[in-house]
Amino acid sequence: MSVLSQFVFNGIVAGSVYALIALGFALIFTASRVFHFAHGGVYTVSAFAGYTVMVTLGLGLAAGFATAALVAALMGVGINMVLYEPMKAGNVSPFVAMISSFGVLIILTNLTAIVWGSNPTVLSPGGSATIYRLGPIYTTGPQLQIIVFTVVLALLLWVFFRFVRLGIAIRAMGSDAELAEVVGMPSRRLRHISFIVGSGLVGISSLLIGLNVGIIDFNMGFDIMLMATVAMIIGGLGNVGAAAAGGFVLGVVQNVAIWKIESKWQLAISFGILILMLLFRPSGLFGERGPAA
Amino acid sequence: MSTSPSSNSPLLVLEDLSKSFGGLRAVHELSFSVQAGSITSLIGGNGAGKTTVFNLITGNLGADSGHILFRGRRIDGLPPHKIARAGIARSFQDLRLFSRLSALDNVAAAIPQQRGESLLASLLGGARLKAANRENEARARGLLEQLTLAGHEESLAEQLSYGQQKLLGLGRLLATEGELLLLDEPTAGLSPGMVEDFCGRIRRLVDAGKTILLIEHNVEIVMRLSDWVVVMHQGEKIAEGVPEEVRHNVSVMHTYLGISS
Amino acid sequence: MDYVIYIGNLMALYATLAISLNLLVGYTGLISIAQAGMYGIGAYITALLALNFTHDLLLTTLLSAAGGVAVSLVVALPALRLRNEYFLIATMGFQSIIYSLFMNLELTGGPNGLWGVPHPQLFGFTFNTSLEKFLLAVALAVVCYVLALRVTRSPFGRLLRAVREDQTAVSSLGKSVYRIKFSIFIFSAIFAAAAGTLYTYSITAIDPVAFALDESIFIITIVIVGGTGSLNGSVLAAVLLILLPEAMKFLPIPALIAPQIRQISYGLLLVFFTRFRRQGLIGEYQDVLK
Amino acid sequence: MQRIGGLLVTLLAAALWLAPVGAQAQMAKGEPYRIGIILPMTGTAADYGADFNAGAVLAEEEINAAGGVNGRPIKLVLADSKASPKEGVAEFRRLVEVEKVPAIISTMTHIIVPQFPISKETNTPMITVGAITPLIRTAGPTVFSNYPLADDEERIIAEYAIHKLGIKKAALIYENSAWGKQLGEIFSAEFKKLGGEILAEEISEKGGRDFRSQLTRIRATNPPLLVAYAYYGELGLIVRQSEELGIKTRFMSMGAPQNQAFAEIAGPAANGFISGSPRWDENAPQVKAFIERYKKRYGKDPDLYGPYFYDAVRLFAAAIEKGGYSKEGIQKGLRELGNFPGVNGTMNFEKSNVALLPLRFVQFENGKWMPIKN
Repeated sequence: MSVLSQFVFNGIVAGSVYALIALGFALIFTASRVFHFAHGGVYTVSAFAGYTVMVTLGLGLAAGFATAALVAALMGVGINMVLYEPMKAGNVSPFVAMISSFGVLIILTNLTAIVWGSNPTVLSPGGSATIYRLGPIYTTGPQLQIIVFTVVLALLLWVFFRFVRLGIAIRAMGSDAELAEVVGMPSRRLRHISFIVGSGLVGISSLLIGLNVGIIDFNMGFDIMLMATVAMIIGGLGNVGAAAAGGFVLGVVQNVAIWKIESKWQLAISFGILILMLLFRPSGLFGERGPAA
Repeated sequence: MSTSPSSNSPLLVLEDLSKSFGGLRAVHELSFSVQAGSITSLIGGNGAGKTTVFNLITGNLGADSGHILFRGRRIDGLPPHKIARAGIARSFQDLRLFSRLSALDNVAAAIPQQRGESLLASLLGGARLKAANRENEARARGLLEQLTLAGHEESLAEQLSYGQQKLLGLGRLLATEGELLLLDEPTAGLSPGMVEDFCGRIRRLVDAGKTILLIEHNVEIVMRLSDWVVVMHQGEKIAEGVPEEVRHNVSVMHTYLGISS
Repeated sequence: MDYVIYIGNLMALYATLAISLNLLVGYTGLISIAQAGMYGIGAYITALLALNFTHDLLLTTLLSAAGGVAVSLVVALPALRLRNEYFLIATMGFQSIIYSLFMNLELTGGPNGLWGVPHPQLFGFTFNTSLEKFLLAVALAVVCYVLALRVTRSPFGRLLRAVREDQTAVSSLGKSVYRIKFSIFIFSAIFAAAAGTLYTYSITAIDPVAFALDESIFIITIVIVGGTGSLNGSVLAAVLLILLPEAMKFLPIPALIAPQIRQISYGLLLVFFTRFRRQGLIGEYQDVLK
Repeated sequence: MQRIGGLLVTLLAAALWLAPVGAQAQMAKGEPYRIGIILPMTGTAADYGADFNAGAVLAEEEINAAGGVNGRPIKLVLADSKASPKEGVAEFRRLVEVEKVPAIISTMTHIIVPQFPISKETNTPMITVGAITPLIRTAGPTVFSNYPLADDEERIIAEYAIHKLGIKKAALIYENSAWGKQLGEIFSAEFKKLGGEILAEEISEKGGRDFRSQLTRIRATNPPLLVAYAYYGELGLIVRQSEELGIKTRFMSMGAPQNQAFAEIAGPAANGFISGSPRWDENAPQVKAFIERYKKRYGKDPDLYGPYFYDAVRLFAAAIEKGGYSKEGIQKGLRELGNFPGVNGTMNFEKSNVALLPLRFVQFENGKWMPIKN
């Protein structure tokens, strides 16, 4: 039993990382209906920007987080302005935007390698984390921070989308742009706000995750976007809270499966879940609506 | 329930058809039938469930309960393409043309049982395939000509005017050789002259042996064209009869005609 | 010379891959990113056959194609029920699963892959020079091009484009959308698998990395740059995109960042062609990719 | 077409703007001797490429600053394999035919294996570095390795565990790549041959960052020894996450963790880690001097393989001096070098194409790798 509880907890830690990325990804999807894969590139660049301010310039933790959030928010809204908005205006299908977004991810990944190098960069040296033991479960300070941060953030966003006028408007916009204008704000501006908030969150998350893992590297945006996509499908599209819940479910299933299945099949298991979800519950575990057929 | 086909049995029968979305009752225990060679109109206000009825008949939606019989055979539960193949063709309110295909391709695509329609046949090619293709294209050209679209064969559907697009939609419908045609607001958005033209065409179709089920907002057209009228309100049938009867039905005046005129 | 021939060989293989994918993406509106998986299936089947049973060109190609069909059935049965982005994401899932199988099965050699594949034989003739293998790849590309042209110009091709425009309308005409999508998916997989066969014979050693998600993205980049719905465009873009990084190697870019610059240029091409020139280099209409 | 042309011009302009001022000394004159080097510069394995290239470039710069070979400079022609065999083959051919290099340095098992036939066909000598596959031994006379192959290295590591440490039970985790899998499987076979038992066998993905579930499986077997084959980034995380999961064990590996970045990532959890590799004696004066020069040039410690790339470049330079600047001359030169003083130890290709270097075991103590007494 002690082993199983550790697997479940490992899953919650991994899941909170997926959930953090999926939150911003889903927020942006909800507002713009774009699978914003470039989010992974924003994640990477903002982590390195935060690292530069925090470690290289030695300006401290707060300055690092502020920089990461700011850089991410600017990049996110910039990508929306330059790419997605003109596509939307031209009435182009969202999956063209999705392919474009892939291109941006490739560009940002390799730019990071040019600027900061291809070696892993140490953000927090080993031995700096306090280790706790909760019954049979081992954990660390940064892990608990991430879990708490993710849960609080997911709850805040859930409340925002359910009860706050602006949030309701953003949610409505995904399905009907005119509906959103009820709040007296052009839908374009609502989308910009969503990109700023969703990207800013990933900026903060990038450093938080980096501090937990210990290292960051130029290539880290790719894998995490794959998992965030799976998390969002599992949770249910168009619903930010559901995407976060999907992240946790993915993390736990992935890790608990390893209890009995060889670890080399972890990736295949994740995508197997994705396909089963698409087939049998395309609206996601917690989603409100199915795929727009 | 009688399923034995006889000469004077109706072409299409709906029996106690129900469909709801979430908690919303879109169609409720609806029954009516369409006689072969007639024009039957389905009328009712917005949200009365008319288009849902079309979607149920064509298999685009599955009914929660009830049956649909075409030529005495159950068709509910069949996929849309099988229902279409059985002889039910439909037009769409929003046309759903193949926008970036030429007018000719739009019509030619609808011709049933073409030789080169399967991958294998198209790969094998051959002289007979070429001959069949020529024949089908000639038929499509003929239809376009009938519909005054000669000269527009190579234009993309999206480049045509709205009126031409409506005609092209009709052409595509006719190319299917369906026996029962479901027309969803065929005259909406047309100029008075074109409306007349359309009415004439619809009449001539019936004369040529087609059966028509029509959704139409324009009461004048309904009264003039229909052999039978079914009135729906909030998913239920509230009246049916020959146009004169329906016109004099008070409840109809109140719920539908009164509001729309 | 062998270098130039080898580059030509790659061009021909990618032309085949791009044409077969364009039938899905450009004609039928099925944005699949599992093409590298299908390609890999052909490559692995060929390597396994050639190392253990036979290196007869015809036999290995046919069995690879059969394998491609079998796998595409597994992928298509569920994936084709989904539309648009959901289809894309499902194919991404299958791509990753296929890659994971290559990477972790004992049969495929895991990350080591399979090596030492003998030269292919046909009716007693052995294709052992780069030039002969290049000619095989060109022959495959030509066959693929001719058949694709035939398909797209037939009534079936008209239905493909009709499916791309409006599936509901196609089914209302009495045509099975599922059958149409299914047949073209299988056709596409056959040629991707056959390209895999020739890849294995020309490189003699294969490993999972060659058939990863990046490879699928590269193939779809060719299709988009060439123009969705344009077979000539796919051929042209295959040539140009293989040539582009090769040509860039001769530019005076500092060695240390040149590789990243090449990757970035692919990213820029994807962004440029989806944002500003959706018809591709020589695509049919502005709006096929819409 | 025009658009592509425009793009090329833009990229060219960007490249020129980014180009650093040439750092090469101008001591050596004349047409340079060109040596090809194929590394994974982009993709998941790009961190390898960066480290490997750093070692090679240092040798190039030093040789040229010292007057070159026969008074002529040497020039490395770098190619990117993208860790993909398709590219590796293309680049090998391009380097031989277009760049006209008579010798090539290459790495990574799945890249070099498809290059063997081309090396043979074109009679081009290649030095493989760190690609440890025993296939190198049978690849023909043109293929050399200046690093011991896994069947030697891992056998000695297994012997060390059984005989020196007296441990007969071990858990194993290795990188899911051709490199990691061969190391892991050969160790496992040798360990079992000596009566050892493998309690658990897990993989780590290259580029993976969360190994907790694998380690939890390993924890359940309570192993006295955890043998881990991964590169230093992932290896550091494996050690760190083991501690975070409460695993109390001794770690062992080949030379991959012997650098500063590993020490930082793993932290004190790595204390007691034993690493066996043909690596240098850190206290030897020439090694100390090398590390000084490396640190001065790059501002960090060398990794495991970078210095072997450094040696590979110097081996080719010496072979050119001895046998002449041609494919045959370089092969002959390599064989006739005798005992070549590499920074990693004395290399000799007289009898075998694989340089036999003795293994040295070191142990991690408070941020440093210390020689093991006795």
